[in-house]
Amino acid sequence: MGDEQIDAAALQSWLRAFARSVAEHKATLTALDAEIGDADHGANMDRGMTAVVAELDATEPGTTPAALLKKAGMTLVRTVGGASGPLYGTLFLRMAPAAGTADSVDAGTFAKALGAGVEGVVARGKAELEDKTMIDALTPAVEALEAGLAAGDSLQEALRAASAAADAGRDATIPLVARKGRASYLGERSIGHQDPGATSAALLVAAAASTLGVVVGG
Amino acid sequence: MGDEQIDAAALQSWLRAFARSVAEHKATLTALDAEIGDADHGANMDRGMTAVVAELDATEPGTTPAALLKKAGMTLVRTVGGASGPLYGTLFLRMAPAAGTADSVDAGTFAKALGAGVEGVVARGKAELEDKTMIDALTPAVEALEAGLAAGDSLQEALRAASAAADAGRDATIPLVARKGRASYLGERSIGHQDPGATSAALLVAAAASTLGVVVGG
Amino acid sequence: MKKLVNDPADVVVESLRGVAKAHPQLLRVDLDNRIVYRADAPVRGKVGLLSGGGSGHEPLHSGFVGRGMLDAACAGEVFTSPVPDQMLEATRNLDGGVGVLHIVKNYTGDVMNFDMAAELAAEEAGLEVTSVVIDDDVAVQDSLYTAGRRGVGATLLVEKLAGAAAEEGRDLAGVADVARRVNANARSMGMALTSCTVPAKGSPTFDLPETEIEVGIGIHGEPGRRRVPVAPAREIAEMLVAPVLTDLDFTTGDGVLALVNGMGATPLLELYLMYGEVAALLEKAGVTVVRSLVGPFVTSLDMAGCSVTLLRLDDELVRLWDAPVVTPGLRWGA
Amino acid sequence: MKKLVNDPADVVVESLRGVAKAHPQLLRVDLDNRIVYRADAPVRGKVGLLSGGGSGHEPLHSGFVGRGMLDAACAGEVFTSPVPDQMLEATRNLDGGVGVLHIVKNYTGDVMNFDMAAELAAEEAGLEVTSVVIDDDVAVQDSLYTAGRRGVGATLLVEKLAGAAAEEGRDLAGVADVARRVNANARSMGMALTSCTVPAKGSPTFDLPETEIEVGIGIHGEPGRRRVPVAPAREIAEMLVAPVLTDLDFTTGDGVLALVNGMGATPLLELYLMYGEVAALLEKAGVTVVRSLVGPFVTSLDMAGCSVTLLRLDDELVRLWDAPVVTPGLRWGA
Ligand SMILES: Nc1ncnc2c1ncn2[C@@H]1O[C@H](COP(=O)(O)OP(=O)(O)O)[C@@H](O)[C@H]1O
Ligand SMILES: Nc1ncnc2c1ncn2[C@@H]1O[C@H](COP(=O)(O)OP(=O)(O)O)[C@@H](O)[C@H]1O
Ligand SMILES: [Mg+2]
Ligand SMILES: [Mg+2]
Ligand SMILES: [Mg+2]
Ligand SMILES: [Mg+2]
Repeated sequence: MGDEQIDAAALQSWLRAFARSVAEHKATLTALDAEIGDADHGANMDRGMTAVVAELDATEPGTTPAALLKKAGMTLVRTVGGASGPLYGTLFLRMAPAAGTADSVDAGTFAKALGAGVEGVVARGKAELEDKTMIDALTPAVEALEAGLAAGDSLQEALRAASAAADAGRDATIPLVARKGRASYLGERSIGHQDPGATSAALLVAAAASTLGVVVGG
Repeated sequence: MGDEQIDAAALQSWLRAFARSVAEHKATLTALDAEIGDADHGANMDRGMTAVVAELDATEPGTTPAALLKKAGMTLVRTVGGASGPLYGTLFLRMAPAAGTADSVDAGTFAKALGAGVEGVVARGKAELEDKTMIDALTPAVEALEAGLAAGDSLQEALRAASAAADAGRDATIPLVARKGRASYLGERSIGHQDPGATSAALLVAAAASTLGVVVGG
Repeated sequence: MKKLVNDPADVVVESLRGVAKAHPQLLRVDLDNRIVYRADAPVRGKVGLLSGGGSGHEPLHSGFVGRGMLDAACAGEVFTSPVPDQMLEATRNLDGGVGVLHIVKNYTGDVMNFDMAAELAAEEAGLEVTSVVIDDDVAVQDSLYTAGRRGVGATLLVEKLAGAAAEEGRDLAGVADVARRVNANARSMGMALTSCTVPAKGSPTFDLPETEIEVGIGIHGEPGRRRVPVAPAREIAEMLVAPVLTDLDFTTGDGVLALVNGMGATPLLELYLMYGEVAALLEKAGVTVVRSLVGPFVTSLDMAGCSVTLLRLDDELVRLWDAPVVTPGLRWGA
Repeated sequence: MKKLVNDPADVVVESLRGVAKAHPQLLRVDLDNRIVYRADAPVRGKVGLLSGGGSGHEPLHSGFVGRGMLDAACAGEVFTSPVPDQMLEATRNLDGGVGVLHIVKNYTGDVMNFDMAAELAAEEAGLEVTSVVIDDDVAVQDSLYTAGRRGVGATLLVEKLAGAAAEEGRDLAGVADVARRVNANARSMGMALTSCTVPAKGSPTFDLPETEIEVGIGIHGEPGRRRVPVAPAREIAEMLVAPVLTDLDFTTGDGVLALVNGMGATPLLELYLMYGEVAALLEKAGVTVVRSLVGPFVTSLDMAGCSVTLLRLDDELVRLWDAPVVTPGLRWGA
């Protein structure tokens, strides 16, 4: 298993599902950011993903997965700003080269690409695990995805495990003291609040689980 | 009747009683001023009368009624500001000459002095009856005082009638449209609110009724 | 009430103490009498300009003392006109020998106290004083039988333009003339999103629900002419600009100075947005903005809201506006 | 939420439109890219200064564009760093041929976006860019393992002083040097009486009861380090001044520039009162105030509160401070 192919259409579904999910959770993301940040994470992500969807709508047929990911990343860098713009932008920009030039990628390649993306986020933001950032959702997700595929799970099964890991990572940010991003200014006062970026990252992985495994067939 | 003498000590009692009454009603006066003005009438009158009391405390024995009234008027002009400073200041400043140079004045002279004071207020502020100002309490009070004394009432009786007239004049400001002072900016919106200056003026007359008739004996 | 104050009774004098310490080069402050002088007052041979009024409108008036504007300002209690003694003392000390102009906002208290001061200045000190009363607020109906219009945004313009005229060496009549001309050609209208809170009272002067705004307010927390539902900036601009344009009969081709003034708690982000709306409306009306000013200049403590003032300009007024001014609140050309 | 806005999504661009209309002589505004340029940019042979950041801090940064300060400012969404494209575009257009200094407030978003822009400027456009990161807020513990200190009040000082150095003809290294020296010698601490309200959110970022204040706040509505009961201005001044003095180890005889900065909704009456308290504390500590500044300069939308910034001065910095500056928000000497 894990030999499903992910093509540009599948990636589109993923990104569109993420955009819908962000729009739906916009107020929640902003409310979380109000607690330990500056109350704009929902607006930021929604602005960015709305722009990404507009780009997708204008994408020509035959666009490769890599080109699509690059376009998504550049659009986020161009439209979001703040911390999440460069970070989410880097995630997709770094996924692109790992996707090569093919019209579709297999599950293993997708997992590697996602891993490369998350490494890019770490390189850009210098956050480590337990710094109370999106990394706390993204890194466990990549690990779960890779472990599942290695164990022979289907892409859908592996992505579901990844989504569960991202959710757990997101929840685990609650008791942490923030050491990166705006929440770090609060020191001990950041304890007891869920990180907004980890929350949106968990939505990203959930959107993958609900689209990528399914669309291609598990 | 009406032949009681008012000396400097009696005037002191009056002014001190007024000062106490203003202090007691400070919040009310300010609240009324908040409705149709700028929320400072209580503070203004209290600042002024506190200064007057301080001057009284420092007054040398033998000061004439006229000198006392002049000092009170000048103190109010010097310390109050706003509309009420010049107006109440003028009231006492104009009472002074009418009190002559004697050590005490009789009830008729006091009534004339008060009348002169109120005329001074009209001259300074140009308000007419029913403009919704302190004049609406002061003018009826002077009229009632003069009428009572003319009818042979005791000073205390006449001052009680004057106080009742001032109270009635104050209450009658409620339905009026303000045409003078800050409340006039509100136009029709000033209807339904009691004028703060008429309210403090009624306190002034009430203080006279509770001190002047009594101290000298009615 | 939460404010950066100690005892509310000391607000004015403690704030003036800060003004004195912050501007030792520009100003000299008499804390006992609550008078702010320009550092080099009296300026011999120059007509002196005095203004003043209740506190709570900063930078008006203390922030407009300095070269090219006021020679002194008297500070009253919050929202309470200063007293004649202050004005007399200031008039004496700033007189440069060629007369003094009193710039008085049209409020009963201010007018009476300045009148008494001018009488005393003439009688006791033999000084030559001319008074100009500012009444530019179109929210108030003008009438012989009332207190008349309030003085609001135009005060700042009169202080600047008459100040420049005095600096040029104009005589008292000439300076007073400029002041009157500015007042006659300026109109204002204001609105509030929130009430202000007078420190001594400690609670808002009026209650304004989250869904409503006050239109036609003054600068003392007095309620406005009417209460309307919250509206977009575009419509609020219309509510302010339309009555101003009508009242002074501004017409196509007129060149104006446009002032969008913050009431004290309005961020610049919003004031500039309002200025954009105001400028668009003026363009539509064919009125040309020749000079503009955006910021908190004539405020009402911590009130959120704004006012619009338009002054019809002529070449001389433009020249006087551009003349150097060196005050804490307005500064250019030097 | 009551604000002078239309659609909250358009706040930034509509406000910039007002800026453009209000300052046609001083500024040129690219509304599409949300960049404010000084009217005569690029200035040949002069090191270019670029700053920018989230909107909601006005007059920072757009109000500090002009002769003697910034050549351009990029405006992000409210409280959200602008994007690399804007910075790249601005860097290109303001480059006078001798390099560009990026003045970046130390926030994760700002730093990353400016970094990407600087990379692009070097790679794609071959431009010489040096970045200086401002981090003066002592409310935040400095540490290698965190985002570090925030950039707040010192930003304005860096923009003014490095701007003056550039105007004098200093080269890129020299201008960057001044900027770093200012940052190294400046410290700030802020407090809030109320939260601010981000237009897109429509309700206050945090709830602060009538009886409490936040100490150690930043300029983005982020909660502070601690919440304490409401206190008199005198004690609040102590809470702000003491940690600043300690952190930079200011000592007797030091000459400083003291900035008492309003957070956006604080009346000048209160800011000057605070300045009086701050000056008194500095006097007690033997620190001499050589220059001062009081007003809303680095704000946080409609937050009520203030911050104190102290900069240790040397003769050169005093000279650069006094040099002419012609911007909407800071102007003297011309
Ligand atoms: N250095 C970092 N590395 C990884 N993620 C980060 C870092 N800094 C911040 N974040 C993430 O970004 C989120 C905040 O994003 P957002 O609110 O959009 O930006 P900003 O903080 O600029 O307002 C945080 O919740 C956190 O998850
Ligand atoms: N022209 C006037 N003639 C008589 N009384 C007046 C006049 N103008 C105002 N007042 C009185 O003054 C009162 C307000 O006094 P106060 O609040 O102390 O002064 P201010 O209006 O300057 O704040 C009003 O309630 C009114 O009774
Ligand atoms: Mg945020
Ligand atoms: Mg009043
Ligand atoms: Mg008053
Ligand atoms: Mg942000």
